[in-house]
Amino acid sequence: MIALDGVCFSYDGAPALENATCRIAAGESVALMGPNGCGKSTFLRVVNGLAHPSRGVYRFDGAEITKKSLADRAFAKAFHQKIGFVFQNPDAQLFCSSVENEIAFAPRQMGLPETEIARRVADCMALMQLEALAARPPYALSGGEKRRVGIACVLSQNPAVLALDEPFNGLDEETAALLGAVLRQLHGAGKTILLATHDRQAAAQLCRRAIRFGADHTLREESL
Amino acid sequence: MIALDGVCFSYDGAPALENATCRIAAGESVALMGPNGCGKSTFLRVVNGLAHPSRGVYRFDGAEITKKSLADRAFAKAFHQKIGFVFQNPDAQLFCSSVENEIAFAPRQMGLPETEIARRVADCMALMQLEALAARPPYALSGGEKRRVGIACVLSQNPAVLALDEPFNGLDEETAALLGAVLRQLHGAGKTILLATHDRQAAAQLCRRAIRFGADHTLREESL
Amino acid sequence: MHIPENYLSPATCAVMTAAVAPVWAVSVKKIQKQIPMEKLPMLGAGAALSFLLMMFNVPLPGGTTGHAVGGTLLAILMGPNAACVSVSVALLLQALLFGDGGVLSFGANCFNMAFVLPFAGYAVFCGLKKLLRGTAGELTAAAIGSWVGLNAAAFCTAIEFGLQPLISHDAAGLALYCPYPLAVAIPAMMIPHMLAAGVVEAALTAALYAFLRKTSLAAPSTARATGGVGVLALLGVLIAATPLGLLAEGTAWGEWDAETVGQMLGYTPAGMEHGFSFSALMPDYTVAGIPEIAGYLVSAVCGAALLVIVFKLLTLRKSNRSGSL
Amino acid sequence: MEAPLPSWLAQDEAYRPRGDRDAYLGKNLLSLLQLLSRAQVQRGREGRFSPSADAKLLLTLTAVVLTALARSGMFLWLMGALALVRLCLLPARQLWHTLRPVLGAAVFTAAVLLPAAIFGRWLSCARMLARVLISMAWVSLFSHTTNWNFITGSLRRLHVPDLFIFTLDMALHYIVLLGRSAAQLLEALTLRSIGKNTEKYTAVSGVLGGVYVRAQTLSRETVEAMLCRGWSGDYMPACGSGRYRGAVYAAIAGLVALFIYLEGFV
Ligand SMILES: Nc1ncnc2c1ncn2[C@@H]1O[C@H](COP(=O)(O)OP(=O)(O)OP(=O)(O)O)[C@@H](O)[C@H]1O
Ligand SMILES: Nc1ncnc2c1ncn2[C@@H]1O[C@H](COP(=O)(O)OP(=O)(O)OP(=O)(O)O)[C@@H](O)[C@H]1O
Ligand SMILES: [Mg+2]
Ligand SMILES: [Mg+2]
Repeated sequence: MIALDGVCFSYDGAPALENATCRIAAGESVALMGPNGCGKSTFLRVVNGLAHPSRGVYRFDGAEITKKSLADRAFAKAFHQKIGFVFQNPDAQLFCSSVENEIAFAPRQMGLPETEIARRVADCMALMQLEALAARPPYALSGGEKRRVGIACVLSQNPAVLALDEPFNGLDEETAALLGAVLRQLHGAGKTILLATHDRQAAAQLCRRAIRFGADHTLREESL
Repeated sequence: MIALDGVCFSYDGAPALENATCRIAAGESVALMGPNGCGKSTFLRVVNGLAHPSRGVYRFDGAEITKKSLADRAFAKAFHQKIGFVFQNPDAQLFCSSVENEIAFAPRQMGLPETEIARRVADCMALMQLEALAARPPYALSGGEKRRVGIACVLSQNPAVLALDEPFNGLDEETAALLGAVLRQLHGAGKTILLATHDRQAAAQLCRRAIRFGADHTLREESL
Repeated sequence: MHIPENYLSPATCAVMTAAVAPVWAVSVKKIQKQIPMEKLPMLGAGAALSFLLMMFNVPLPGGTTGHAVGGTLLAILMGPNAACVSVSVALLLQALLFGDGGVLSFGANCFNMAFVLPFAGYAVFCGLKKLLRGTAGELTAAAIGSWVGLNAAAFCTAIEFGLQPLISHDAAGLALYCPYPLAVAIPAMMIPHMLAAGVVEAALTAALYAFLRKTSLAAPSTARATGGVGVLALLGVLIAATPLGLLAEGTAWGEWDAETVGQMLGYTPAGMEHGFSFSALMPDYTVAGIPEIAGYLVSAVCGAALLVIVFKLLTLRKSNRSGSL
Repeated sequence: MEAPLPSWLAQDEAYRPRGDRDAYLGKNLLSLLQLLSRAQVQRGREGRFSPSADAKLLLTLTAVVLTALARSGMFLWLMGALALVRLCLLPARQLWHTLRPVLGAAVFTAAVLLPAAIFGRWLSCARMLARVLISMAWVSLFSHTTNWNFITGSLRRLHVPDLFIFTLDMALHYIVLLGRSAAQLLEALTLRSIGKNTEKYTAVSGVLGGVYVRAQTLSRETVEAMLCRGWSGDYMPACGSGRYRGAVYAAIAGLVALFIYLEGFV
């Protein structure tokens, strides 16, 4: 499903990914681990088509993802629907005027009928325990609440691949356990999961396989 | 040192703290715990004089902290020097043009001699392993690197009270262990530590006492 | 230069809205063709910028406010079509959210500030840029362009105000809307705009443009090739046609003679003789056969409601208001 | 593995701030930031029985148009009375927020009209003032009792092009964003301004640059977040609910009928 071949990426000359080669099959659940600044977030940005490799090739479902291929709106829309991204900083991810609208954004862009949108919004709010916050503007929430909204609005899109950048950060214990259970169920239902995290325990519970990033921005396989 | 009496606070009518009463003595180390949205960050904002109670009184070292008392610039400066705040979202905390300047900001404000400033900057960068990033602009860092800079630039101010809002979030295991060690040493050196966290283990290692916030924004004591 | 509610007659508002509607349509079409998808949110950022600039406003004598708009800057950065949409949206926000500028006069405000201003400013900028070479030349062109743009908009506003006493007044010759004639409105609007607001706009435009150029964020405008003659011609025709439209609406043809104008300018104190009494405020109390009772009833309701409001506001003062941020 | 703390960090800080006045530029920068941080878009609060936003918008537009057209004092009084009655049903705090722009506009208009009034046109001036007050009150009532989420939806129902609605939504987003990042910066700055700043001008320019860079980053991230969630240039805003639309249309019809009657058209 996801295939990187010798991908390099650097921010203004500072390398963040070096010669990354890996394969992730559909339905797999993979942890991304490594010290701060090793390139996990950058890897997820490349996988989501937000950053494009300066060298090497990234293929998603066999189609190469480049700036040019994403300029085709229909293709870009289909690609982004298939892969959902929970940002490391939830503040950066939320832009609608209320939690409800935020969660409804993706299904609305997909052109679903209003009843289906309402159903998905209600389900996702229930999953992330957001019912009480439905009408609140996302910027006026506590850190953990923002994180929950960020996760809910990706779930409502029902993507085939979930790219989660440290999703447990800032969640209270109960919600973290809940999210773990949801992710396990999603994995059971055949979704592909990419989980960047520093929490070895959470990674081991959810994933069979880990990609470990070194401080030199290279990556190698590891089993958990 | 820190004394709250019946403090209430609400954001635009939505309560975030209800009738909070507590005492924290100098040299204590206290964990703030509770579910998302219970008011931990708000508590720390009140303690740092960023939010003022709508009802109740907050005293720091015997002096009442109100909008009016902080209008006295000399008093405000002394107060802010004594208490250092690591924000929940490190993005919101950093505003200088390089990591080095960011860390040097507080000692420079205090009018320390240049050699002392250089020493403090070097020490803090070593503590948080930031040497390699000294010249980088803080907004072009990874999430965990930003967090480390946020902590380092509060340490360089050498405050008597450290108010840390989920400081372990986003740190890799090694750095988290290092931060834990530093905090324990600081506690040993007589600093007061307020630690908001969801990590029961880290709280138990660092603190004797916890203040537990309920979902109804009230608080009660708990021993760890 | 936001025109508030009820300074312009409804007919004027309708004409101005009709004049600006095709501009919107054309702008939207062009934007969808010219601006790539991932740049579209910049329109919102432009609207936010313009909105913030317009918050810093000072009241001017002559019935309006003076402030920078930033329309020319937006036109230089994103093209005049995008600037038109951005400033229109900023004006809508102001009208609906802050009551700054009327809802009815929204069309007129857009005509002045979202159409005349960016297009005129952009045209001057483009013309001057060819003459003045180099970075300094470009900044000068931006400054002069924005000054001209703002003053062109202020001039349109002044004309719209000044025509009001001519085209709408009641049987007694009393103006129903803005009471100041052209001879008062034009200097009252133009002097502060030429000396103050225009200079602020020019300085802001040049400073921001220089900053953006330095950080190489000012991408060359996407709409360069398409502007030019057609837009200018449209502008000219619309400006020429607007007063005609106002006049052609029929009420004022007869009075459009030197005598009436002179009379208006002279401010013959015709209203004086009515004397000062409260009932004169609603002189046609019983028009169309409404019994006087109804009038008193309505007044009673108003009085009672006012009392409730004052009481509520007093309770507000007592309860503390410091809780929220 | 525990390295000892640096000696200065193990000691208490003996620091006494000296008196210090901020440089002119610094002060102005702070007040600018404060202004920006207050640029939060107010969000109207919907009552429990609030009708759908597009109907309310139409009602408000009708009221404003009729107020502008009315020549009979009676109709103006009526519109004023309706606005006052609605106003006094609001809770005190919301009432104050709603009234503030109206009072501001009244003072401004009165000042502008003063010369004309002195020249003997006080009657027409009074009438204009009344019109301004009444229509301002209606508009202010609308904006303070309508949730902004629903306004974009109602504009969509009124066939405003999506590009406008999108720009409006983005503008609201950016205003909040800019205000919030200014507020956060201000907080960070006050917390860490603990003494005399020797390099005021570099600090000031750094902070200004900081605001700019942050706004830039945040807007880039917004676009990325939208792209990731399936946005592809065409925008699908939310539609508001269709509650009580019939009742509001009836009210509109009633107003128009009253207008026709009072203005003597029948
Ligand atoms: N800027 C704001 N505007 C309005 N309400 C807010 C704002 N910030 C927080 N709140 C609300 O205040 C309450 C307390 O928030 P606070 O940030 O203190 O929670 P917290 O305990 O820090 O939670 P978390 O563990 O998620 O960080 C929550 O209900 C939250 O929704
Ligand atoms: N916007 C940026 N501009 C320049 N360099 C950046 C930027 N973002 C990240 N970097 C650099 O790229 C490298 C990889 O960053 P990345 O965010 O991918 O790390 P990460 O593995 O996600 O770390 P963390 O665990 O701290 O989140 C780091 O060295 C970082 O300093
Ligand atoms: Mg990361
Ligand atoms: Mg918090």
